[in-house]
Amino acid sequence: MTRLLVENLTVRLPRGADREYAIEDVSLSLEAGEILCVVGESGSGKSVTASALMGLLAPGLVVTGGRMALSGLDLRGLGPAGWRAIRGRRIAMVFQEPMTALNPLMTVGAQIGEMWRVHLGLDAREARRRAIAALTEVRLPDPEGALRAYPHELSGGQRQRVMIAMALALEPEVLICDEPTTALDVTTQAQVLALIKDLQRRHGTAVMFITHDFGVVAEIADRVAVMRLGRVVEQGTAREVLTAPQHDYTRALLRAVPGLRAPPPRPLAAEAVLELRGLTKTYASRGLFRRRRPVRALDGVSLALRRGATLAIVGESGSGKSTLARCVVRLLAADGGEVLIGGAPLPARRREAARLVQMVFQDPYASLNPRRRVGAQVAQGPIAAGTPPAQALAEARELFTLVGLDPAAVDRFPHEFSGGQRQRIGIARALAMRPQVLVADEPVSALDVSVQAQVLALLRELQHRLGLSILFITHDLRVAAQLCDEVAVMRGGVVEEAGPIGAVFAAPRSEYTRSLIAAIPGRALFGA
Amino acid sequence: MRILRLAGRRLAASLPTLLIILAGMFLLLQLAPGDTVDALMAQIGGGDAAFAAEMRRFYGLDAGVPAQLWNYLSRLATLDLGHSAIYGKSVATVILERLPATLLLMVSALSFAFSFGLVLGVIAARRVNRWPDTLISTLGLIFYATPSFWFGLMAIVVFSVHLQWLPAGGLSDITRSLSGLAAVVDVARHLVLPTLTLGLIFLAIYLRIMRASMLEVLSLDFVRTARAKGLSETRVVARHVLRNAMLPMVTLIGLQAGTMLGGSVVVESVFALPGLGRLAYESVVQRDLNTLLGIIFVSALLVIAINFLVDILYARLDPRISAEE
Amino acid sequence: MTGPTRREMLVLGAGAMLAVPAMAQETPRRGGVLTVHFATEQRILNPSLQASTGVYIVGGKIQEALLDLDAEGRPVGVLAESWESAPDGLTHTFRLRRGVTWHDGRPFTSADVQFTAMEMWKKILNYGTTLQQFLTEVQTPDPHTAVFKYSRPMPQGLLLRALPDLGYVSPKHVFETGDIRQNPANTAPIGTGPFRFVQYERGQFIIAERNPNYWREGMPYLDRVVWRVVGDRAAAAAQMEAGQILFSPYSSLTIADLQRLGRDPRFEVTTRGNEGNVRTNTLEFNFRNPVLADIRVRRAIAHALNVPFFIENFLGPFAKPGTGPIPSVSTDYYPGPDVPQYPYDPALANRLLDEAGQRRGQGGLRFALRLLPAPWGEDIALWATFIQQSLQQVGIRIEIVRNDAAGYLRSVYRDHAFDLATGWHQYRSDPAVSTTVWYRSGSPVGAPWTNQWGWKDDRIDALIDAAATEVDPAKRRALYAEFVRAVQTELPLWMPIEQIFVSVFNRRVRNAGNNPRWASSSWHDTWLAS
Amino acid sequence: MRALRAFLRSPAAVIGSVILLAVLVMGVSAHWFYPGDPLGLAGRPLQWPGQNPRFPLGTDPSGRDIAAQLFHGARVSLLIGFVATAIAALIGIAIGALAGFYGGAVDTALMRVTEAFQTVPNFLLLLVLVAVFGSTIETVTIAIGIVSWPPVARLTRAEFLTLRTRDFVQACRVQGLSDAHLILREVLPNALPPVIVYASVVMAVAILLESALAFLQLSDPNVPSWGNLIGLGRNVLRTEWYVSAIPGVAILLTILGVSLVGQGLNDALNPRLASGR
Repeated sequence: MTRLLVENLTVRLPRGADREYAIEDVSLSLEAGEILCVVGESGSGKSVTASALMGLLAPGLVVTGGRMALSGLDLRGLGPAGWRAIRGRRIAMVFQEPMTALNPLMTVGAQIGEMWRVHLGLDAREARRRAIAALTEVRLPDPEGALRAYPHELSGGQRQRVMIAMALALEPEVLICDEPTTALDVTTQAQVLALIKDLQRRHGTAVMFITHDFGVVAEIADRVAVMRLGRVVEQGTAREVLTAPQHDYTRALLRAVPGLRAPPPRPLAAEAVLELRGLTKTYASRGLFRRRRPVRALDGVSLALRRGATLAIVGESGSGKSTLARCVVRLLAADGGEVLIGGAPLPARRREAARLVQMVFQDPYASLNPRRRVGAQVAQGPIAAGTPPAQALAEARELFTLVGLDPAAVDRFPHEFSGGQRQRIGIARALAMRPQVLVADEPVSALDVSVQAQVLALLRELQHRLGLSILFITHDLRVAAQLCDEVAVMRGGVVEEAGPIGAVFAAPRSEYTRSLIAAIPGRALFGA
Repeated sequence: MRILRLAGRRLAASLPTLLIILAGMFLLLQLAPGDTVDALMAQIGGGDAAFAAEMRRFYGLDAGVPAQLWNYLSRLATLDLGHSAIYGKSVATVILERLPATLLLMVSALSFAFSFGLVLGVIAARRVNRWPDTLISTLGLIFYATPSFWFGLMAIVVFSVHLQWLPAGGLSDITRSLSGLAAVVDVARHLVLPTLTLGLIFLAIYLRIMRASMLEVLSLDFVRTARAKGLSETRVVARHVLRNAMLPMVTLIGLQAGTMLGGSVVVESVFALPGLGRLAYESVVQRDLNTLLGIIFVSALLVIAINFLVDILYARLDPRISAEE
Repeated sequence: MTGPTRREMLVLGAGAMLAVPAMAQETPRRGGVLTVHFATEQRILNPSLQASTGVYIVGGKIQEALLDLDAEGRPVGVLAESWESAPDGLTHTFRLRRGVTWHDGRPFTSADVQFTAMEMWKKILNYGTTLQQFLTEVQTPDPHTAVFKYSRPMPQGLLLRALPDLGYVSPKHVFETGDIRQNPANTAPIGTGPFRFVQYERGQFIIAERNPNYWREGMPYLDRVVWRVVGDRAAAAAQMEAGQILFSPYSSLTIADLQRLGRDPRFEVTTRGNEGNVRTNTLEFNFRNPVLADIRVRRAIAHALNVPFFIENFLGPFAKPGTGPIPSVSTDYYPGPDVPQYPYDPALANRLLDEAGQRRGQGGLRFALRLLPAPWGEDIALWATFIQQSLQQVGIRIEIVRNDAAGYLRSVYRDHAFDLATGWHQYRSDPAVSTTVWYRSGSPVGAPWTNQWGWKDDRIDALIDAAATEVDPAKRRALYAEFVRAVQTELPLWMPIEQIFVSVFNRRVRNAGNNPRWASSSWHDTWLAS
Repeated sequence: MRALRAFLRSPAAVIGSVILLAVLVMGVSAHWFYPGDPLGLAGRPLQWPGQNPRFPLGTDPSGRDIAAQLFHGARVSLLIGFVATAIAALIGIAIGALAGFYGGAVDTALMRVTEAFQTVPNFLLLLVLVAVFGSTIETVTIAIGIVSWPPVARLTRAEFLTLRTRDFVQACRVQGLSDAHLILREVLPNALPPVIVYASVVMAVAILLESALAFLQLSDPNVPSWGNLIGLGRNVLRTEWYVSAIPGVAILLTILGVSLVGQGLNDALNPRLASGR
């Protein structure tokens, strides 16, 4: 039974956008009891397709061609009342950002209860009974308590479960999930994916699952549609598309997905360029949290980074890996322990420390000052350290070439560059100071898979040519495997396990590391 | 109990502010040419040097400035606001006499501006960029740009002189001694024009803030979720958007409290209302330092009290705040 | 068109000013509430402690003075029935009225007069302190006789003219204990007058009701008098038109509103009843500025101001050119106009300035002066602007420095930080009361409305002292005539404009303005037509 | 410049700019149209507009030509508006930047002072400042500036609090750049747009405050400002209401212009909010 039929759907973008159509001639079909994964990089139009199917296109976007039908009901002709009748009742949607998807000022119980009260006109008592049942089905701990709770009192994973319970409340025929697990930790992601598969099987709902991560596709997809720049470039069963991709774009994407197998270990220098001894950092509960006990972000961490090598710090959010990075570059003052560079403690004055250690940040769109030329932002560090401006700018041009950018681009502004290019500028800025240690805090996690691969390749090449020592912070074990020589797994501010990356991933000693590896989606296909 | 602790904390936090204000104003006014005795003689239209010297001794102006500041602050510690030169009685009683008029004016102006600002803001946001929005926004700008005294005087000319609908000034009709409901209606009729005059500028401000806040909230994710749940647009606005959009409006009340008191100086002088605003203007002209500082002390307490109420209202509206207290 | 031009108004206004028209003898109606516009709230209401129109408008109805003025402006007995003075002017005896009681029931006796004279008039009352400085004692041979003894001769004419304003009596039994100035009776007065104090809401209103056992049989006619505090003049005019106020005293409305209400049949706008309250606009010179110390410059400045044009176009019908410090209304002492005058003559002004060596420099500018106008009168502001505009024509640039009341008195009369100053001089029916003090040297620094010009003239000082103690009325009149001639010649300050306070009555108010200081007197015979 | 094009596209900005331009032209061309002293005696006082061809807008109670005062007043009122706003912005940005950037004790202390200014009713503080330092045009303008900085400080502080932890600022810190560089070159340029938009509100308030002062006869009488003309007109309001009405309308239009330009700036500088779905 075809639940959802989409033929040659076309949506036009408002004037002045980078291309004329958001999506062009998209044809998809979704059968009952089936999970269709729509996969593609950012800007491929996968989210626009989902919004069109829910009648929630952003203002300025207009459906100009093609047909959409929900179990035979033509969606394009629906008026506002028509849409209201089917939204939530026959077709439902779960969104990406759990933190902002729920109304902060209303209890969870009220927001879920609304579904039954509005659509079925049930009274509060009956709605409450059904809400508890729904929350139990999504395996939320303490459903009674959750009803009275406000969104900010739940974790990201719990909120996503609430969203799923809300979407499936009225047993809709079609459930659209727009990257529901992208913002979650890898272990939580694994649980939510399992939950969606289980609910889909039990209710026979047709699920359209939108993602950019082929691991997720491998994990749950029955059929796959690959989208690029608004067009469906390939469609087929999961097995066909993943093992025998027809379109070369699909092949390129699959190649870019990092596997868990690390390249053979290379000889490492014995001398440690960066040493952390008993590093401790507690967040005193200042301000409004006065009564909470202080949180220990780092609890006596001791690590060593060998000269010319790359040490990966992996862990889930809240494990303390970012705090560690910020303490190393002195953006945060550690409460205890020492940071040694080349044997000597890191100097207190910012200017001296700048020549020893530099940092690359995660979000490409926040790491550059929008109002200043990129060349100036790269050269300003050396200029402050005494290099004459003309020479500093010349060096900046050389660095642009080194990181694979057009040297003439130094005079442009950040908004004229893509995400990947901005990260390359960030790297150039760090290298301008010729630091002994480069700290990279999740440098690629905000990028599309293909761009991610290019930046990782750049880092590997720079390490060989310049003998860089890199402290690499990431939550994605596969990315760590591709680049790093050694790894330290962190949890709750403590190092669970450390050692050469190949050995640790092949035979993890700690139970926590094993669960992390197991939670990597699509491990069967890529992990081997 | 929690509320008392909250109040205590807020009062303690604002004590240093209060001290800065009072000491600052005291010293500032020492620089003003002439003192309250000069003002008294100006008002009488006569008085010789002996009269002036005797009065200066009587008002304690002969002591040095530091001495005067010190004994003013030490008296203040015991909540004794000192003696008013203009009225010949304690500042506290003078202020208590004039406080009701100002409170009535401020409360009615604030509720008028807040409620109409809210309603018009929502209407403008719901029909953004269409004629109701442009009309309301332009009206808002015009109200904002109108000098309050000018509007007040014109309102008197139209409504009380030509149309004889409303009294031209004062707080109540004293020639007829009224009681109960009749008295309330009488005071209300006297307050219509002053409330409109003082409230106008704040109506414009609340209107603009509400419109911007509504547009901001309408663009947030949880509104898209609400729509995806199949709720009607009115229910989305009423149940989800409105309460979130109200938050900046509530904080604004606290911030505007001080400016509103300032505005009442002009409105009370145009409508001859016996409020703190006009008393403050008189005490500046009369160089009656005790009364002026008393008024500033009371208005500071008023502003702090309003901010405290705003905090409670905000905590009631936004669970994220009260959870942490 | 804007109705009658200024010319016709002048005729109409002047007519009303001359004689007090005989009102048709209607029978007075009993009852009613007279609402009065109370413009400048005072700190106290007791006329025996503070002599100002702002106090008389209220206190004058609750407390009574020894004397008042009759319709023709002659002293008439109130608390005093009769009086006689010794030829040497050192003793003045007053026979007090019998059967008069205070509002709290206690009898009015000579002890009250003695206490008020010695403790209040002599020690606290402004202008009273100078008038009574040579009063040594008040004898009370019996409860109804008070004998005033002076160490230097006190002309009977001066005393009788001064007492209606400076002769209000307060109850001794209320004020004898404690500090007189702190006494609550100062804001809740107890008197012998036709109206009893009821209530005072600061900033709002004052209420007084009919005194049932008033000594004048069957009076007063009114049930109540209510004073409404309205600071804003435009708002006050609106309340008069809305019928909320029936009488606005002492030119408390704007000039434009006075003229507009004058054209409205419901109201009478007149100076009738204010002949006793005359004021002149001043132009005060600071001799510490060497340029102004030169008589030719002062005369040139006077000649450069076209006073008649200013009065006709800016002040309307309620003002007229003045001829000297003693106004034309003061029948006893007005010396007439043939004293040195300074008519408008810009050519003469320019010639005098050149003679004085003040050549026109670059841009036609001779020199610049700072002018400090008093901040209380609408006419003062207009006069200051007119001075600025006129002197610009003869090459003198004027910068107007605005102060509030306290700042003005301090800057002009204490710090002498001015070149020119302008304000009001109030003539209180005898030159010795509040006029000669503008010219007499020796006033202490900081005393307002006194000679602070850094100028002294022994001959004029001698004239003032002689006139103050001259008992013979004819000789006293001649001395003051010579005084006016001398000051108009020397021109230490100039008083070019004479104005009488203007009253605005709702025509329902009857027997209004039936004596030269009616706004300050007791309204015992005032009544309201329905 | 992208922002300029966006600014010109929003109708509010265009109307606002046209009005402001007109007022500016009036101010600049004042000497050309009315060379004499606008405060000089031009003719009989209180002549109605149109009654005398020489005075298209009539004369005020002091016999001065209202049209002349309108032109010369434009320059004065705009001057007061701009200078007072500049003063308020300077103080406000300085205090807001330091409080927002350093936080902790500096923030608490500076915020106490800001609260102190905001607790005292601003018009009352203005009255005291004018009573103390006199009412020349300079003191009035500075006093208005001193009274209006707290909201600017609050806004700047809020912007600095969010921007100071941004990655590009942290990156500069790691590059060893001084605090001064961070404040002036990195954070301030990004914090300015909302402050510039708010400046239009401060300017509107400044002009209103000056007219309120003049209404209470506390402004500088030697300067032909619109506020003075309204103050003069107050006494003849019931009969020659045009004396107050004409400058009242002029002030209303100027503030309308300033607010519209402010709104246009807001649309240009953060398009997301303005387009308003």
